[in-house]
Amino acid sequence: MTKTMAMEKMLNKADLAAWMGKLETHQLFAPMLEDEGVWNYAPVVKAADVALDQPNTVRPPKDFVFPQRETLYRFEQVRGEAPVLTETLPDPQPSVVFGVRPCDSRGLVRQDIVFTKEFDDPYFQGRRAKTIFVGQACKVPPSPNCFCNSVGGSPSSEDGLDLLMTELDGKYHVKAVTQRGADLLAKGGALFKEASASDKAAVAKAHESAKAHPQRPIKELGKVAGALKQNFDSKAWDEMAKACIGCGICTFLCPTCHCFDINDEVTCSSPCKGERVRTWDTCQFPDFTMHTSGHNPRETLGSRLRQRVCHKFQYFTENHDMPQCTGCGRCISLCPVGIDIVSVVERLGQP
Amino acid sequence: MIDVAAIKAHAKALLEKGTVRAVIGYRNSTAGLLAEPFVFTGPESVDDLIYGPSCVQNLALYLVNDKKERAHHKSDDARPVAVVAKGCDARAITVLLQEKHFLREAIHVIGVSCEGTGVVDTKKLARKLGGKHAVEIDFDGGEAFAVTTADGVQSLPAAEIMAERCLECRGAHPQLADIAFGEAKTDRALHTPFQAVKHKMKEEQDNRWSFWARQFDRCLRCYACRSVCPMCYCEECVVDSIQFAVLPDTTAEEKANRIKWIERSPNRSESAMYHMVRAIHLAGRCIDCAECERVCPVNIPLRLLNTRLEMEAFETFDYNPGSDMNAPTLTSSFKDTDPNSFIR
Amino acid sequence: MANVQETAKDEPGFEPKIVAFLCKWCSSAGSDLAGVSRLQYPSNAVPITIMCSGSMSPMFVLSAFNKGADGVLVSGCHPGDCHYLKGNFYARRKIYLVQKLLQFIGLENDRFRMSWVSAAEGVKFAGVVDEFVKDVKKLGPQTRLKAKR
Amino acid sequence: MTKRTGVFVCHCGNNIAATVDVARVAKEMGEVEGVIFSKDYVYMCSDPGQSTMANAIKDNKLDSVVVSCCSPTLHEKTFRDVTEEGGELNPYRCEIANIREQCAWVHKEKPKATEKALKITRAAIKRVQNNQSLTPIGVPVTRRVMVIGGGVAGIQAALDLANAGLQVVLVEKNPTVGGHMIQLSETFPTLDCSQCILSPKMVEVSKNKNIKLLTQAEVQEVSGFVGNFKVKVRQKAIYVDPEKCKICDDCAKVCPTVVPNEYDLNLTPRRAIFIPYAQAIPATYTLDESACLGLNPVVCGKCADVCEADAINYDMRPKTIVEEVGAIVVATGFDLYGKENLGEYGMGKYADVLDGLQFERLCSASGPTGGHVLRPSDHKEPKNVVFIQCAGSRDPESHCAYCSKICCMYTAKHATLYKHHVPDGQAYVFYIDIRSGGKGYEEFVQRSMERDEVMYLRGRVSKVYENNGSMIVKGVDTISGKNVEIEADMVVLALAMQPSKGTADVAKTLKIGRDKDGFLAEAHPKLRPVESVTAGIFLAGAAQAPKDIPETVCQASAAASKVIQLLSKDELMHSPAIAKVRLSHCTGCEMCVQACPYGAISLSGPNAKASVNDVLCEGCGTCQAVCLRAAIDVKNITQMQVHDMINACLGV
Repeated sequence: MTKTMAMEKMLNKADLAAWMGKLETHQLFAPMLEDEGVWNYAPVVKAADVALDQPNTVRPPKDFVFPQRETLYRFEQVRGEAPVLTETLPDPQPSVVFGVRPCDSRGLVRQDIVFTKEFDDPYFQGRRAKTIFVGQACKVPPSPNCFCNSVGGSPSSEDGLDLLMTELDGKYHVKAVTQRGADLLAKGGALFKEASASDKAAVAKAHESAKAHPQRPIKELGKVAGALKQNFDSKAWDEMAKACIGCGICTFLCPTCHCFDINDEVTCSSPCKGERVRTWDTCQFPDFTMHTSGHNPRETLGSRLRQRVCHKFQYFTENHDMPQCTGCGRCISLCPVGIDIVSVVERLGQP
Repeated sequence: MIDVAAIKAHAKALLEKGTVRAVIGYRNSTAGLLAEPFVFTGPESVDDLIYGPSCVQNLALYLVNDKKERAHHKSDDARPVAVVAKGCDARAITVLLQEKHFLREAIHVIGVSCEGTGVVDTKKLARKLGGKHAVEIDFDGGEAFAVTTADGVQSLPAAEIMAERCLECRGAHPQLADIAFGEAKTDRALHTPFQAVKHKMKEEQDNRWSFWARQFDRCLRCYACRSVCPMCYCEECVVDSIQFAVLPDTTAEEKANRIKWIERSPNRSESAMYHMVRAIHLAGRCIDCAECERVCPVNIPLRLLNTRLEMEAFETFDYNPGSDMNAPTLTSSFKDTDPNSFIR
Repeated sequence: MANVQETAKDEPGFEPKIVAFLCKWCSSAGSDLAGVSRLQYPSNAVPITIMCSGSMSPMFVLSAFNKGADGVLVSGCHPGDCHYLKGNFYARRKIYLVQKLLQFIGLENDRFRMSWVSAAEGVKFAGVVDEFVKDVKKLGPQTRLKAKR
Repeated sequence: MTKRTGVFVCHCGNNIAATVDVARVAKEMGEVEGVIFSKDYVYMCSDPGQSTMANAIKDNKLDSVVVSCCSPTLHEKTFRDVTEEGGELNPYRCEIANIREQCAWVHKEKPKATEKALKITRAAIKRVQNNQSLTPIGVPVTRRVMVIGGGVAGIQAALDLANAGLQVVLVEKNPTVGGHMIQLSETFPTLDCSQCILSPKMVEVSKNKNIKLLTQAEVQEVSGFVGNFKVKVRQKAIYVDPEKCKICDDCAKVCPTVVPNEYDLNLTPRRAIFIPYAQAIPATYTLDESACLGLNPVVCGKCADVCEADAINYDMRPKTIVEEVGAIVVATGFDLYGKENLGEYGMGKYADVLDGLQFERLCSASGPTGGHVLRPSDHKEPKNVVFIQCAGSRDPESHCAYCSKICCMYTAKHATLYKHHVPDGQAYVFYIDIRSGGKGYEEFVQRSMERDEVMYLRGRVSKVYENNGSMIVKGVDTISGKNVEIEADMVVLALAMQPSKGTADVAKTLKIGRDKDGFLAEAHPKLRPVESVTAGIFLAGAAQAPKDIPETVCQASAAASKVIQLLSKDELMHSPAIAKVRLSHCTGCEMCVQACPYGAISLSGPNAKASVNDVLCEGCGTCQAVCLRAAIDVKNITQMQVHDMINACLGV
């Protein structure tokens, strides 16, 4: 998204609902409590109920641009005739997603690279163009397993966002990062006051203090890729993966993971009719790399753990000059058996 | 109280003498409060072995994984493997033995009695602590857990933060064990088994459907429930999207002829199929370790679903999974007196 | 497609789609006898002859509902009359469990039914189908487990 | 999956075509993936129909065939033979879609029936496209036969089989063979003496080296399958050694217990040790355990004391005998309809109301009255005898719905015999219809009316009651339209025939079906009237349906010839549609091993995976449903095929 000159405004917390009320051209989403301990993005039904300082969502916001299931096209073939393919490019209603944590928005930056840089994915781009992400700077790490600082981010990073909101004593400091963020801000009209110098100073201070909270450390980020490359054949991978159960939690819930599988869902066999569908897949499933021959190059849990860690900290860094991990800590907190990517990197990703 | 030092000493002795290949147990995790399953292979590594209320995982799973790994590495070390087993873990091992997944002599069961202890439910604990973050948890006598937070150590009544399945456990003392630790305490207050299922059954059917539909809608299909289940040891699961179990003599025809019972799409109907197939396939095999429910990142009450048929097994067919490794399984047996009136 | 979860029941002209799994030796033969006797019953139930009710995998039931069946009927030999000695006893236990599970997740009770129909019970077969079709009609289309297609 | 499927839709004249739009079925099936040939034809099973099919298979190089027609029980074999012989294609590449019994005949509305026929046919196509070519498995056969029941049917079957060189085990529940026929006096329409024609056959049974006779024996358990049955028979202890017994009657003379003799329909007494009648086979006395004072020399022991041959042994115990046989003939016969059900006719209330068999004994020279027709109550000669036909038959409301078939004839015989015994007496017959189809039958009835002046009254009897010491039969003569009251000295009821009491148990043990009236069910009412639905088990005699002696003998010989045909080869062909294990998926959990009804699965190989015994497996698929890993399937009805059929039925 094109950056524009910084526009910084102040909004009374109480006026958040009023601002939302002026955004009727967009569908609004915000984190809602879905079940005990489970926050997830849901459509805003009552703006007054929206609270933006809750723990992070279980599902990252990547769903909005890379949904778990995407129909690529529909097919139909009458016998003896050529198959007819119907495009199903997404045309979603424009939407605004509130409460996006900076780690997750940095995840979107990585999704952008995958789906735009070398290959144009019209499904992703179609959704990305219609979705505005409003960030929520963290005051304290929302999880004990946060480590955004350690992977080049910060609790107030603007990467990937259209707007960044920072809570300051009953008020939000709202900064437009992109033009469409600024346009969204403009819709609030008089609800917003220009941020004063003292407001700006307060925000800078809040950002500083958030960054100062202790987080899980990775000592030398710059040397991780090289170290992992060195340790590719280490026996420690198998040892560290002993507890791994091979589920898809770490990757499905990762804001940067983007692997998918493509299947044909046949809804009628004659005439042959159905949809070609893309669904999330994960390198942690044993069938991810299964060959038709029966050979599986990543049959063991250790080799799959290595793939996950190396992709994030070595291969992606080598290709795009940034780690693919943004330090949200989901894979650590939600792992059923306590596999800890920070410990793994500490052990095998340090010189 | 469980004498952790005695468990450690036993494990150490086993590894020193070389009578077992490895000891599957628990150690502290860097990721949070709960323990991490670990495979101890050297006597010195056993220093890290722990046992406490944080040891929630069912280690029977690691026997299954161990078998897979040994097959992969074509290991020929024929020595048994030792495993720390709570009551539920031991029941799971019994079912696996009943299904001939291992030979009895290939496993050395280090039984740990949960009578008087049980393990923690982190959600209950979080509720109890109201925002404070627990960093450590241990037994505090037979009735309480000692919980450490930033504010220090506090003792909480075990019954209030214990996992629901532990409160309803019908076999807290491992029946299958080569050696057992912990006291046999029989006056432990138990909840009535299957109370959640029975409560749910009283609801109107339409409401029950709304409830489950919401759960199936939320399912991520991360398959953590399947992956954590010691009974889900099939070479290939019904939800896998490709022919997975392949032998050198598997024909191209067989590979091509995979039945797609369930689509990979994470929507209501497909997730409902997935969870129901799992429930049906667990009938008479689920030993209520409730790991599926614990690991679900979106809190789908899978224990509620899977214990529904366990209730039938127990109450209708007088079948108690994990109690007899020599009995025929629930669905490969029948009685003349099985219910018949539901049939027209 | 829109979620058709809560369609109004008792749709006029609703013709339920029913799959009837019949064991080859009793129920399919009983159904043949109904034919030979020219008994009339609704055409909604499409028969699939399987070797024995004992070969009735729960997957068949779940899959039929997933593929849009409004009702599923399983019919076998009376207890003790199984051509394969005891296949129907295994079926009885398994089908009981499947039925309990379906009811628990909230599928309407009348959508899944089992019956014993012997080779001599043409009249009973016609009656079972007739009654089942009537009961399923009352429930309207099955939307709960049906895949959106 | 096959790529060149052919579909043949039969009109069955108008049987299918009247309700199913067969042309539409043929047209739409032609559009199904993989179908390259589709045709409807008026009679597929006719010669031209069959050659159309054979030629189409060859000309179009079809690799799979569906015939949409009647039930596979009728013509699956026909069309598979055509596929193999005419079409030169493996017969298992042919499947039947039943659109007649399960569709056209049970629905009226053409569009709906057609829709259903489309689904049924499509499902069959989906199935056949994944069928494999199979070859039947040869199984060695046991060239021995068991015949259950020693009445005339069993005797005839046993003799035919034995004379063809097969070993026969004849199992009879009673102490003697002969069944009900040996109780008869004369037989219609020739009036030859029943004992005179049956006794030689009974003797032949006892003399024939190929026949092993087990009397007082009952079948307990059957396992195995066609060609290789294992039958457990329990034989009661008879306490008399038949080899030693000289039939001198000394034992019976001293026996203190007297009980009614069931062989004379309880019209005479017998002792606890007895011979049912002089010609009994085996020719031996037998001790009735239930009547004996205690099988204990301390209590009685008189018979043993008096027996010079030392044939009596109280220590005999029941035996369980296991017989291995290749085929079984079931000839368990009939019993008369329970008299207790016919109170309105005074049965059981008045001594002189008799059933047909009792009347036979009264006429018999060896019977209780030495061949004179005398009333049981006062041993006087009855002058007015009323015969009531259809006593219990043809009465769907309160008794049996079916016609017992032989009563018209035997009543005419009874009336004739009565007139021969009591020329000045009057015989009345109440009837509904006279059914006298059969060689010489109608003439026989006419003779009884004309020469013997039997009075035939068309109508039902409402009741038999007593008035001033005499029996009154109250009925209606529908021809004259008048109520009739006859003062009768004797009333004879032509009771309905029903399957013998043991038939239900035998059917259950053998796993063969029974019809709604309890008679044994034949595999096909017209084309396979002597076969049960279970391969290797055959039916003969009145256990299958009411029938007279010539018909019974016919069926017995027919069953015997079926068995001879079956056992004429050294090997039987076992169906190859059996279970197959997918070793890649099997984990060796043993659930299939536990569930298999035939013990056909065991664990084997280095990884202890399931392995199916091809000969023991019957292809029921119980294993398939208990396997959690989809590691076992029955060939040609795999889970994959059922899955595809479900989709076809639901239009997916």
